[in-house]
Amino acid sequence: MQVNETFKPTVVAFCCNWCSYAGADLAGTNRLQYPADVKIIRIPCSCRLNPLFILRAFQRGADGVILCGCHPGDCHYTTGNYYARRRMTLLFSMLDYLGIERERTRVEWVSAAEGAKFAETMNDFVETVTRLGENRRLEDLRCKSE
Amino acid sequence: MRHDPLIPMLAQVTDIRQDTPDVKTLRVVGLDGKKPFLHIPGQCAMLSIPGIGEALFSITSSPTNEDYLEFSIKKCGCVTDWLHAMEPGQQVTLRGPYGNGFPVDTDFAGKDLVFVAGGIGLAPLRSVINYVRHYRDRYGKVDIVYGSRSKADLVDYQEILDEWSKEDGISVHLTIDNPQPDWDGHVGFVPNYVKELAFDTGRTVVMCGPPIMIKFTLAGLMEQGFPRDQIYTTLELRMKCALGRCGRCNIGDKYVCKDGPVFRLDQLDQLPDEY
Amino acid sequence: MKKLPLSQLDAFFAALAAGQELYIPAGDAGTAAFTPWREGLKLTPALNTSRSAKDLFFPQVENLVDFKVTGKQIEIIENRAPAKPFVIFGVRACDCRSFDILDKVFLADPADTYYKTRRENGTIVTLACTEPEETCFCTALGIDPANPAGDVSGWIAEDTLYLQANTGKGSALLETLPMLEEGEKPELDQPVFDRLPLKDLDWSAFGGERMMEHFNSPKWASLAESCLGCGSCTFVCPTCQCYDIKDFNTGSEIKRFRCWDSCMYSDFTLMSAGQPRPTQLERFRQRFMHKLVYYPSTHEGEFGCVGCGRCLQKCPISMNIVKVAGTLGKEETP
Amino acid sequence: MQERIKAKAIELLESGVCGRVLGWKTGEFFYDVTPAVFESREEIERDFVFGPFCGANLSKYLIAESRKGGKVGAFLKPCDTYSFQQLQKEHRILPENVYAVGVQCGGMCDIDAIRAAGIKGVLDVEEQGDSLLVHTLYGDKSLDRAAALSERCRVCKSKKILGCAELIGEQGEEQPSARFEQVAELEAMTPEERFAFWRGELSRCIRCNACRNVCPACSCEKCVFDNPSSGAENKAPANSFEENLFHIIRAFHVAGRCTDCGECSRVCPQHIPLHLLNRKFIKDINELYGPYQAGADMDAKPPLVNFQADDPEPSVVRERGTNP
Repeated sequence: MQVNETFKPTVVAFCCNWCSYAGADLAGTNRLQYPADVKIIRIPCSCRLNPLFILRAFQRGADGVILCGCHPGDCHYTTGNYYARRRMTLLFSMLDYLGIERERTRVEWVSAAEGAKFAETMNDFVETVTRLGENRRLEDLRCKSE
Repeated sequence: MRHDPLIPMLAQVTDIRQDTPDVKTLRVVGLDGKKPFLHIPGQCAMLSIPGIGEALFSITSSPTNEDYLEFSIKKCGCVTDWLHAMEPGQQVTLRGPYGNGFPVDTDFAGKDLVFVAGGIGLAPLRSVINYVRHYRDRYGKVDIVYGSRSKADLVDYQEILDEWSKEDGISVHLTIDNPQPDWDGHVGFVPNYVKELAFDTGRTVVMCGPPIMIKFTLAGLMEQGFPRDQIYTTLELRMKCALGRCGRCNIGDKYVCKDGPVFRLDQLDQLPDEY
Repeated sequence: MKKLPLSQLDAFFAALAAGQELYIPAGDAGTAAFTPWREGLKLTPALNTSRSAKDLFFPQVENLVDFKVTGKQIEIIENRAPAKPFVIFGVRACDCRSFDILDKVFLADPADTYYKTRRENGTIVTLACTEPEETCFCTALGIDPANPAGDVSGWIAEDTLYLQANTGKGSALLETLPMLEEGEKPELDQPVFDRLPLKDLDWSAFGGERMMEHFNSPKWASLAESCLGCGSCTFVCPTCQCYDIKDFNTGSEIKRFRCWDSCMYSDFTLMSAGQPRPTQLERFRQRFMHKLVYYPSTHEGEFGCVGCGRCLQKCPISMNIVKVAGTLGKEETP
Repeated sequence: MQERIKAKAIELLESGVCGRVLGWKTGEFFYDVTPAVFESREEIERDFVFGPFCGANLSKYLIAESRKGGKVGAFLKPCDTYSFQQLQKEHRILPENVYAVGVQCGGMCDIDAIRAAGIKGVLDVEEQGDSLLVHTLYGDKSLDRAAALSERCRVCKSKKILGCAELIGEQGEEQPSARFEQVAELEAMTPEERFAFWRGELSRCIRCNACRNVCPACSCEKCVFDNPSSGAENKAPANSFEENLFHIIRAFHVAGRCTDCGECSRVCPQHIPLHLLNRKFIKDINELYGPYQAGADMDAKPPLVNFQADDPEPSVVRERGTNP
């Protein structure tokens, strides 16, 4: 795979309102560095993430999509993230089955106290997506022409 | 590159008038400030806001108005919501005119006319009424029966009061569905009012309004003995192309966008009842 | 008339493709499609393509115009791809007739310039049928599958392809192909056309007349009852031409595109004011009334059907124009 | 079999158990059978047919039929009964208005399979033991019965009839099936190969919605793809993204509810192997969360509205592959 040195990926991070969004906030207040290419979208619970959102993020130019939610067992709504876990596992498996790079999608559990983990996760994910290069297999060319 | 009929021209909304709580009248001119095209009363045009959608509206201004086009638009869906939220100066896209229009210079000429409208149904008739007023000597007596839910829902109320009612040979009969304190006019539904007014059966009737109004008014007119070839109405169906191709407004062997929207009752009798 | 040994077909295709894009029917039975020719691509063994040849003139999706919206300003950006000449080889007689039907819709004033440009740039080379399917009924609609029309008519007999130019465009095309020799096609005896099960289809009950009688027939209810409301019949049909116009917001501009639509869909006629065709019965009836009655009534009795049999093969529940016409056309038993 | 079913249909009507029965109606040819509602002995005697081309799954029609008032009789093949139960479980079919008769099935043939074998102008078919004698416009041809079967019947998962008031034919059993083999073959490919495979298949999509409209699991009143307000309205396969989007979301939406009846692939006019998408989800569910067959058990909790605290993490997808 060709690695483009200047390639800056667009990464969409869907963050649960209760844990991961607060974790991102903490990362910010602690001045932990993570790439500005990460666009955070706050959702009420990781379980709110409709698979359509992920596909539409790719359509609109995302090169990688990550979902962050409360750790299993810690969901604000008790069990939301358990359902999200099954859904995302199956969806990612399906994307992989269609030949879409399996590294472009990820789920990480990040609590409100884990600012450092949030920054680390984003650094790692952006690095992975940068290595993969531009999203080609799930792109909508209409949205890429300027 | 040849110009395709599906590609619209740009136009600008210069004035927006709030007629009733849910009807606004937009004044539209071309980018050169002039009226974009000529039309016949009853014809329609496609207005669109890119990204929202395109929809067909009847042109409510009279062809005798040489400065601009007007559209009276009731808020009832995606495109109309957007048009209602618009401010003067906004550009829109426009294509047209479409449809057959009313036979103002042929069948209507010299006739005594009765216009029957309900609610936003006045919109397409306003164009004819103002045309008839302009060429007053070409037509006989004119009666306008117009009804709405309430006084506030009467479209063009000021124009009706200030201009139409004051014209010689034109009688305006307004009615609202329910009594209200500041209303001393007629109260009741349009079909009953038309019956009460007992027009001469030799007159030509032009109708536009909600289907239920049309249905009962027609029943009344039939009872009074009006011939079916003296009654005109307009149809409304979903349209995308306005060129008789996209297939939505197809009723029998007619396309409402091209062969309509104005039909005589005896013509409608020949068509499947799918409108 | 020109001829060419079939052994030279590849060279013939290569020569055709040198001057313009060439489409030939390729692929397996069931999925065959008009495909841009490339080295090694072979003609399909199937009688006809799964989708019809209309796609090349009236594609499923096409961009009409772009808009850029900035504040209250709108900019119209016409960026139509420049027209390129192309040849379609191997169009069957039925599909070739469908172009006449589509022409009457799209070329009527004011002409649809997207369609018109493609029609002007496309040269149609037809191919006579030798092995019809049991679902074929073009002969019942007055089409001769053994002598197809087109800019160039083609026949394959024994090991030879015969070509006859019918139009100026056709002659001009054949003149560019040096490998063609002069030759006369032998008389072909094709008794199979007389054995087709649907050859005696009688549609005399239809046409522009008796519109209201057919429309009001009580038989529609049972005909339409199992219709799934999908669009497969309309999308594989060579004469279905309904479309939708939609806007797609790319984030930086609006693309207004046209795509096929189907009168079988529940939202086809849905308006904020109501739904003139509220159930599948009305939608189903619309499609068949249009082909059998409405279109003929405005086009000198010509049916909006060419007998290609695609809807017979593709309908998920096997309800099709032959069954509809058969049921409706049958005289009432007292 | 056909005569026993017709006799039963007439009995159901004449005894007053049902006001109408749902079955299959004969067509122009031997294979173009249409699902139909029969209301009289005459109609049944004249038009009712049951044979190797009655592949259509009637369960979806019961959603509407069970809401029309009165009791409707329905003849269901084993795999149709899985859909029947699944739809009851989702409260889409009102079981009290349905009198279901299970009919055992020897595997349904597919006219497209016969055509795909290169046989043209098919006029009639005679079953002769394990082979078919096909009469055509071009003489008689012989074909293995197995080659004429629908793909789903070649890998039949169960002959078990579920939830029916009575049976015609023997009750059958679940049986070992090779239905996941093709999925496994795809999984063994590299992502590039899989991508190429699916582009090749999905690029044929014409978005006719036949797969969606025939699917017993797709029973939404208004599909997200038809709804202009959903933000995901998607009417035409404008490009590869939209082709993928529709099929991924459709398969996902029926995941855990799809009984693998195979109707989607049967009806696809473009012969896209849509069942391979649904089976991928079924295979994953079986492997990750334990065996589950939609429609088999009225009480089992569907896997996507269920969880275990120790379910595998989504990273299992990344980790299990050997291809980077």
